[in-house]
Amino acid sequence: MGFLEISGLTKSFGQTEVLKGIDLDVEEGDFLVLVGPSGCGKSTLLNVIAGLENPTAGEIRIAGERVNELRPSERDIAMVFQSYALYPSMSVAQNLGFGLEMRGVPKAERETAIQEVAEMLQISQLLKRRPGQLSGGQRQRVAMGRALVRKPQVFLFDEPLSNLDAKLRVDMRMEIKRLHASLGTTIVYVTHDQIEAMTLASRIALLKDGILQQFGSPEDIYDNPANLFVADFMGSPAMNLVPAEVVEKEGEIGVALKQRANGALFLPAETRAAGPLKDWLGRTVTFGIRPEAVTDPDAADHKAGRLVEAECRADLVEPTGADTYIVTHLGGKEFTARLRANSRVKEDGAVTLAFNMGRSVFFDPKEGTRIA
Amino acid sequence: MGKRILSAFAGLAAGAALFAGGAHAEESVEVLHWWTAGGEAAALNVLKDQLEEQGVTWQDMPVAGGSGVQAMTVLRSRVTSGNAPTAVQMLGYDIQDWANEGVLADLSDLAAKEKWDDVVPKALQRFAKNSDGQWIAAPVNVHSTNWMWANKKIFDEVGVEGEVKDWDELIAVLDKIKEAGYTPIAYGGQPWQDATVFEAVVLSTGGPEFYKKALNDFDPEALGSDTMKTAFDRMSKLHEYVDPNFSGRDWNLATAMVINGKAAVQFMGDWAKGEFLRADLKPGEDFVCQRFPGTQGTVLFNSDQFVMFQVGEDKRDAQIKLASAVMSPTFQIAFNKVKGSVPARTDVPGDELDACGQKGMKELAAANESNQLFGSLAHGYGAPSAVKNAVFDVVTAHFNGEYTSDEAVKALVEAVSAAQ
Amino acid sequence: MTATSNVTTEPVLRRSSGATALRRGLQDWLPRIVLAPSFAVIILFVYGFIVFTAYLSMTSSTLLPRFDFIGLENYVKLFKLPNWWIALKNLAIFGSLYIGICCALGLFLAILLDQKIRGEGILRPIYLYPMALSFIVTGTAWKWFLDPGIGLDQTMHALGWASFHFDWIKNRDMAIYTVVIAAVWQSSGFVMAMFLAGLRGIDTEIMRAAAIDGAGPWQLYRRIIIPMLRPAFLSAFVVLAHMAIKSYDLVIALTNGGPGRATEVPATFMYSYTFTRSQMAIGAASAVIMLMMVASIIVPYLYSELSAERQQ
Amino acid sequence: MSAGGEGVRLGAGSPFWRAVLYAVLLVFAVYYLLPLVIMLLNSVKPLSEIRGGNLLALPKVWTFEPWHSAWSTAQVGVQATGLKPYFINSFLMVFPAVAISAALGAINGYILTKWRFKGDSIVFGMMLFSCFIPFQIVLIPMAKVLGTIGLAGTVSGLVMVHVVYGIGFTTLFFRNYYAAFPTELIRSAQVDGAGFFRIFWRILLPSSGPIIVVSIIWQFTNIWNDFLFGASFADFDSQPMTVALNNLVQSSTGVKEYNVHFAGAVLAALPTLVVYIVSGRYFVRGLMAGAVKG
Repeated sequence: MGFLEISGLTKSFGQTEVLKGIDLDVEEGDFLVLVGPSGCGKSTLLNVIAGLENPTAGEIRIAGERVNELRPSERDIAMVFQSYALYPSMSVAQNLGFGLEMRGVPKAERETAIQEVAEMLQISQLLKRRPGQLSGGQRQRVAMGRALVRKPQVFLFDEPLSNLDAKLRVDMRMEIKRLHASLGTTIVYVTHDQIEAMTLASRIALLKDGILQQFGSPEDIYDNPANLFVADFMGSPAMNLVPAEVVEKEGEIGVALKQRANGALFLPAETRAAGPLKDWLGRTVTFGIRPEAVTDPDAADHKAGRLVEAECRADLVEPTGADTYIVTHLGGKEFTARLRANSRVKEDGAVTLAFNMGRSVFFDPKEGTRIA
Repeated sequence: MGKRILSAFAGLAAGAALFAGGAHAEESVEVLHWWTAGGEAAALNVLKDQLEEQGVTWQDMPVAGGSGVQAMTVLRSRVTSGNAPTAVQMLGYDIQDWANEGVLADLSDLAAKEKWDDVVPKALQRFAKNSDGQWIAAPVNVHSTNWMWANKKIFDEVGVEGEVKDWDELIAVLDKIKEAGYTPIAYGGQPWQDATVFEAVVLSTGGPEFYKKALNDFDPEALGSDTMKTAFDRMSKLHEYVDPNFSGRDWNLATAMVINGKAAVQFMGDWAKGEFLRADLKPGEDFVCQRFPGTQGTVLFNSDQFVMFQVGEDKRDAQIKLASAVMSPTFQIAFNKVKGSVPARTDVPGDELDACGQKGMKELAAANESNQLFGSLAHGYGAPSAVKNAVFDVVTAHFNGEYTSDEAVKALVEAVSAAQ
Repeated sequence: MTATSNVTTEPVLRRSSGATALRRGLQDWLPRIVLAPSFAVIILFVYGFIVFTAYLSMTSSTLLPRFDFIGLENYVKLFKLPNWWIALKNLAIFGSLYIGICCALGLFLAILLDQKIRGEGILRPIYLYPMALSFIVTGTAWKWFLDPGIGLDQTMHALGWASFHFDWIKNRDMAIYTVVIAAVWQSSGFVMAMFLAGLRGIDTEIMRAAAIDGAGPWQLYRRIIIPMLRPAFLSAFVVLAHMAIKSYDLVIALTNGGPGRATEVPATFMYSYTFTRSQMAIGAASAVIMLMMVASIIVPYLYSELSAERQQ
Repeated sequence: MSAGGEGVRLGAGSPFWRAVLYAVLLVFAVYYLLPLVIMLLNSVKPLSEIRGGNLLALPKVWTFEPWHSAWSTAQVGVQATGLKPYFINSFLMVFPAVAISAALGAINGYILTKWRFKGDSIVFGMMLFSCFIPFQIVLIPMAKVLGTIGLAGTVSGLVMVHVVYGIGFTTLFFRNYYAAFPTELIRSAQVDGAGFFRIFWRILLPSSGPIIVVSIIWQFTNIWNDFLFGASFADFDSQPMTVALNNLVQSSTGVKEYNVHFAGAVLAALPTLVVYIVSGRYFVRGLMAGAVKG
């Protein structure tokens, strides 16, 4: 039994069902990230956990106790909101202390706690100011401080970084991670940014249209997407997902990708995948492989189960400094590969690519379900 | 914290209740009236002092405006809420209307003791008693409305001597005044003033019998008659003699025009006299008072009365004292000296009144004897307010040129029957 | 807090769930419970009284309410009364001019005041203050000012402009327009404030974008800014419409319905029939018609407002 | 002519147009000030000068006697008390009525925006519609109710009447204002452990300054200026100032002391004028903050 347990949770607003039977289970100290496109129900789920919305059905347990009937303040949680929700009429110190005050914590104790948190977040010099006099980053810190000062069992974060500029967001992301490492408190964190999800989470729950698509560790979700949606959503640049016909060539099961010239490119499947693919012989599947698994032969992971080399044409070359991406045309679509930064590829020139078939995935193109 | 807000509310409400709760232990009367002007209010003060000598506190509830219009609204809400004042100033049919609601107090015992039946004119008693013959009101005064007030200097200038006897003479005089460059008629264009002139014109045109039939009994035949059309024609004629700025003018401003010599005559009730007296003008010397030409010998009356409402037993005694004080000769004389009217009691000596007042008193007594005393329609003694106002509508519309005389006669018949 | 609960380090999670559920239910209902008295008061004192009035209009009440039922007779009578038709006609004239001029003038002044005017702080309260005064206070001054004998007319003559002529208040055909003048005086500053607030709320970037697109000031206002003031227009319209229909003090103070009955409006009609003419049932009937007129303006507005909000 | 760079102006820059602009604004200032000027000028003239002269002329003789008279010696009823005692009545009525109606409006607005429930917009719509009923129709039934609950002719009764018919407007104001107030703040406070009332008291109310000003101005002027309810529901000892002013001005017989009338009118208007002038800037700001919102 986990520390935060959500079972059979549904939530409807009038006719519309926003959450359709969510089951989640996280251990104490986990960093759970709820991620998904906007409107997927992740914020609603967080609000239900917080007690700000009542579930239509299902159960929520924290540390073994059913909390459905408890008010937000009785669930021993703290929440950081997207807009920070700092009380405009109170000073920073009052904002930090409000939750403790509501719980009847004596003033002296409150002061100490506020000081402690303010130091931890380096906002001691701001304590007397009003929220209106703070910059975006400072407000964000105060909002976090307000949660921290309470020392709750669970932290809830509702897209806390989305209002910050890019640089600040990266800094704060690291800071949150550090805080989690040092406090070890369970965190539930909502974001639509899959990079945040990947960097922060110990567990990721990916939602779409109120349905839990996949629940697992970041690596698991990244490497083993449960369906087409997950594969497409996670990772940047996105996974290459192209239609391919399953064929048997020289006794090997593999997929044939259409090329602009030279007929189809045959990529033999790894043994693990060959079995399931057999059923699809002669039919079209969606073949998926991440850009970093398609690279120049020198950079390729030679421990990989199966490397296939092929010559393609580079339509577009995008050096990013750390790597060089090239875009080619396979399976009737654009297809991205990640090469070393120093690869000398010319636009419209030929390039040899190594496909790490050990990291390839196959989906049912209609249902989006994973085949192998 | 929430509790603190709630208790703050409670405190406010309780505080408000405290302010209102001051009970009145001693005897008191609450009097609703619209006499707020200096002279009248001073006259009422006489009454107040009389009562206070008897240990009765006077609680003043004045509501001015539109000859009691506002006060009547207030009265309705007070009676509806079960919090009626002790006494209310009221006119004519309104008294009967309220009597029919069964909310008025019976003064018969007092009236019997003080013999009101013998001293109050019969025509007035009809309004001061309810349908069962019980006294319900104490009349303060009798006003008469068919008067003409004139600036003596202008009359002298254009050569008017003695009384202007009838309509034709009046027109001749008005023409002369017009020629001399004065505004002939000081006219206030408000519905009740229009009606005051109109009823005098009707009386002058058709005589007392016709007046009674048309404007007291509302006989449709009389209302639709040619005589009525002539009366309307005469109103149109009078319109030729007013200044263009007449509409909406208060009656006392019109009186001021006569006083200042801007205009020659005003047709108005005897309350106008007070204005002349206050301007230190002498009757007969500086201004002329006479009946509206052609109405000599007939008096159209109007009487202010204090109607007594049913009050609790504890206030009953004070109420009787008030009624008795109102009917006391001292008050009747003191008040009417100021108000320009004559006492409602016919048995009080008129020596203290001025020449016009004495004339009025004599004529009232005579008219009472000869049954030539009729209720003034314009002041609520001709008809209940629905009918009264229906007549006002037509007269005012006609005077302002909305109707021709023919149309007005037709409209009058219709409006009266619709309102009855 | 239940008496049996053991207060430990985590008291919050150790409550018996039955009591908590009850408390939670109470918490859920608390807002409604707090709102209920206000709502109840409104139901009784507004809607209850409207029903009462509607019933009264179908009785033969005269001086005081009477509770016999006579059907729609009073409505038939009402619509036969010339006064009522005059009142309706006047309301149409007055209402359209009053609302139209107030909006136009309010917008005009708001735009002018929005031109970075020095002394705005002085001008704004000057434009706004009439709203603070009732016509019981200013009625006499207005009556004087409009009276040809002592007011503007006479003043102009005294200043040597002999041919000046302004006697509208005494003129049967023009008197209703003097009512408009005074009414506009009272409310246009308030409308100005609403528009000014609306103007100040518009994002200046939009104005800059339009300026870059080459819109001149005239086009800028006509095409961009005024359409953006739609919410302010709607609010102004509703406030003005209800003031037009309720305009009682104004008419009484200025003309008392005259000359003749040239400035009678439904509000004065209703008052006079109910209270001075002792035809309470007819007064009630006219009140019901007035309420219907108000409702026909307000209800669609409310409906569109509230449903637009729900869509957001 | 094109718009200036920093914002938009009509005829920006041209001194001629600026002059026209100011001229137009001043003309309107005169229009708005005129009645007040007439009242002020004629309240400091002796009566003889009013009768003979021009109503816009400056007084030849300045006298403050009319003001003194209107305040403390003018005949308002039988007693020559002036308006003074009625001011107190008015204040006793206005303060609780404004406070209670604003407080109820605030909490209603709070509920209708932050604790929404099924049918809340119908409730709101019905409350709003109450702003628009002609007050004449409520006189008789209200009198009955006041009589039944024993508040007839009392200040409390008047306060109640004004509160009842003020709730609609105050609720509207606060609701529109709170609609723009971030709901996350409420949620945050809930997580922090604040309850229904505490959230209102500690979080919303301290940020409601502008709209409180709007509500107070609105309610204060409306209640202060009310004549109908004051005349109908007050007793001899609770009549508000407007009723007294009416008695002073409307008295139909005797010499009309116009200078006293005007002085009385200005006196009666003073509290509302002061409220408007002092808080006028907040009024526009408050309107911006909510009341005008679509």
